[in-house]
Amino acid sequence: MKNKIKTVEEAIEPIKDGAIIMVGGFMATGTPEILIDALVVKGVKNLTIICNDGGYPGRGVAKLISAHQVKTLIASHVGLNPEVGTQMVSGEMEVILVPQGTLAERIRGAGAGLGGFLTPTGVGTIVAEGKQVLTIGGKDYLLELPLKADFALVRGTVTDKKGNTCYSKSTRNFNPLIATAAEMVIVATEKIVEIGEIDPEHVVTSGIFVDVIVGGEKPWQI
Amino acid sequence: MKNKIKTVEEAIEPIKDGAIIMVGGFMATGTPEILIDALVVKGVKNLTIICNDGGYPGRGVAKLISAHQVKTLIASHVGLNPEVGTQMVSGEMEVILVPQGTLAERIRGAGAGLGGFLTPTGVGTIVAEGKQVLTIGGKDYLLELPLKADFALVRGTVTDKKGNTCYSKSTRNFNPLIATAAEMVIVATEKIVEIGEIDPEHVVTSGIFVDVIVGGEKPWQI
Amino acid sequence: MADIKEIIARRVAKELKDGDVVNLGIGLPTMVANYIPHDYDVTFQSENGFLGLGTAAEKGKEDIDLVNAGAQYVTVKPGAMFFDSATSFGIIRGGHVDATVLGSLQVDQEGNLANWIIPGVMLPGMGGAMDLVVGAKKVIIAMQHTNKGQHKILKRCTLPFTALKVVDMIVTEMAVLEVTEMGLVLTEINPEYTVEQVREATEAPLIISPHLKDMI
Amino acid sequence: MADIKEIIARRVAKELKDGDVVNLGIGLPTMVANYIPHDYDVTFQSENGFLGLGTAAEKGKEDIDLVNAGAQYVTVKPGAMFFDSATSFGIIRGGHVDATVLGSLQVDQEGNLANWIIPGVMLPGMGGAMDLVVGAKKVIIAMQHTNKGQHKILKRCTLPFTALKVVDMIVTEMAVLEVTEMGLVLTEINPEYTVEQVREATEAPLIISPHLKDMI
Repeated sequence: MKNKIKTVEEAIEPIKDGAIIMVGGFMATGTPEILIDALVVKGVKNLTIICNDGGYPGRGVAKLISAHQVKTLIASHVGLNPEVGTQMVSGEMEVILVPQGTLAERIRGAGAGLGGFLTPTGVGTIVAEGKQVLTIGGKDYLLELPLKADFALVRGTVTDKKGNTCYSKSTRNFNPLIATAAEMVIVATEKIVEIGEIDPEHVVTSGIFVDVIVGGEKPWQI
Repeated sequence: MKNKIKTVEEAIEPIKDGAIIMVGGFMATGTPEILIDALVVKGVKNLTIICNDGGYPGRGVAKLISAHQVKTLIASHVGLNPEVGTQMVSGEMEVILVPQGTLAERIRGAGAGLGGFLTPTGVGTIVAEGKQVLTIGGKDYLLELPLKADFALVRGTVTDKKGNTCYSKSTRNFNPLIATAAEMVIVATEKIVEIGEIDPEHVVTSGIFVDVIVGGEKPWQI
Repeated sequence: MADIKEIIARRVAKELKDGDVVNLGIGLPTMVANYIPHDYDVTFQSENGFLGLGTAAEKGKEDIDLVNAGAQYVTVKPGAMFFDSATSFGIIRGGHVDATVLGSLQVDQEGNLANWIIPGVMLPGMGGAMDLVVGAKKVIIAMQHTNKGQHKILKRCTLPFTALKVVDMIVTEMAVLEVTEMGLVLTEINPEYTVEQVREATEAPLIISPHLKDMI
Repeated sequence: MADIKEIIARRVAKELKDGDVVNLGIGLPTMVANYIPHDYDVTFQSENGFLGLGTAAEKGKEDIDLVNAGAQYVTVKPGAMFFDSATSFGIIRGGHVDATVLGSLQVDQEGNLANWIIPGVMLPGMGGAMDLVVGAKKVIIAMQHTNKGQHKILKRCTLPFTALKVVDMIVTEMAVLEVTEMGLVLTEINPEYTVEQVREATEAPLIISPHLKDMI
């Protein structure tokens, strides 16, 4: 069996300038900080980051934004990171805002091989601009398209050597979704265990989605 | 707190002639047999049954079909129940065949408030007849619509008094999906436990979806 | 006069029923949880991924992996469930949330809502708000009646919409307004104000309910 | 001559690579699992809801809750995972299955597949087949070359389609055919047959690969 366990540096080696990267986490809870830190050190530029939000200063994807590595941010909320506003106004970074449920479903849809889906969310708002509206049973829906990435940076809590992963509490959020929707999936996890140690009923992300496992992800310190 | 636990007879009391009923199970593995048996005894007629398959003689929804209670069957596979073919040919029962992945996704879509989704499955086949084809990125997709029901008959393995439910192994199949897509959800379960006994990380169907809990569901005997 | 926020939160709490599934927005709406009768079983949904949201975590006993949608450390009640964001918004969009309580910048007489952007000034993003208001069975706006005297309850929202025709009820420190086909109906009034004062604080025309009562 | 089914299953097994995720159809395709090198890590998906399908359950040790998509009692390997049917077909439709192996009634030179219905005769339903063949990265048809002499590999399928242009490879007891833009290419032949015999057993025209080799 192929060994999926790598060092942080080996794991992010394929990530180059201009990469499209999905990052797990909700206000940085569930973001794989060791992978973000390594990307800051590596200094890759012009990244497209797809994440629920813009993090907040010093945590999560905010670190990449502060280091001016992000060209485009696709997120549902950026209000807790003032740097996002600054770079938007200066024109340095493009921000594409997507309703949170639509963002989650677009990522799931990409992973599940769908060509799109119809959602009532955003009808009659700025979000609908440029999108096809379909009327089903007298109700209007927006056609939203799937969203894929080159890389997914996932934060796991327990991961076996196949990559089967469980998440602790509210760290789950977008992690299981992005793991299905990227060409290469890197899981930074707190604990690596042997195959068979995780109950098959409790696995949340199957190892078939996971290309690379990195140990040493730590709980954030309050 | 409202007591959701009822007897089988109380549970199925609201199910009347003509009801649209989703039933969990895959070739009857994961079908709540005690609820099916009670419906046979009650003798309700002209049912629309939505289930992965037609079961096989003596098990699952096949019992309702054999008792001539089903007007319409929506399923992905009926090959293991010869009675389905007989009733189709005689015109007694209408059978609507849906690809298994599309059936699952239509039920999930109904539960998740989507107006529909685009799938590559069925393009260029009989399944596409009468359906809208949308081309996204040069690829054709069928627009498939959500599927709802009046009742969902779910088979649980462990259920707490709120209705939070876990499933054993391959009994899971359509059960968590139908629990989100029906007006009234009845869970027949093997074991009822106190609230808090199921780890919140391991709940598969939230109690918010469950209206009625029935104990006494038993493993099938080989 | 009692604290404005408390008045609003107390009144909103009365809209929730035993057995309800409820999503409370950040800020004032979060306070609603404090005023629900203790014998009620209300399940709170946190859109970042769980049902069964409990109280805030005690200082020093925070679980780093457990935050609410406002990134505050919280607890869960027995019978909770964790899930991913697609499942979370399936619950929301699918109509499985009985009520959602949110603040707002503007609401209008058609029940249109504008609460996510002030062009050129504030662009935090819509987060989960657009999904919550189209998905929840009942949408309750909990907010101060005016922004320092400036109207927030309008004939027509001037800020970009969050969603159209979604608001069911507006609860402020002055009054309770219900959104109907006919327009906004004043159903309850804080006895510290007159109907005329409420009218002046509201740009949209008000229909006075024949059953107008005190907001308690 | 070795058992026909064994010849086919052995040859199909050689198409699978270490690390692959594979879905095997009911019947002959299930036998493929028996011929995979023991040092290979191949994960089998069972579309009724799990990854990590193992061998058939021993008589008397069946777990009533654990069946494969053919309703046979089976086991799972260490590192397995259970899930619901929407997740299962998300994996399938989403291109996360490297190869699917199915039987068929008919295949044609364009890679069109007809394997789910004979109008007026057999209408079992498509089950998961339509999703599997549009979703899997590689679609391998494992079947006898003819139906008692009647052509199954055709210029154009006459039965209703399962899906269009999805088949990558056809493995029979006589030959291995690859579906290309140019048509069907005969790449391997069972040394017990001649090219002429394969041509006769095939309605569609065959391109003979310049690298034609024995099917071992």
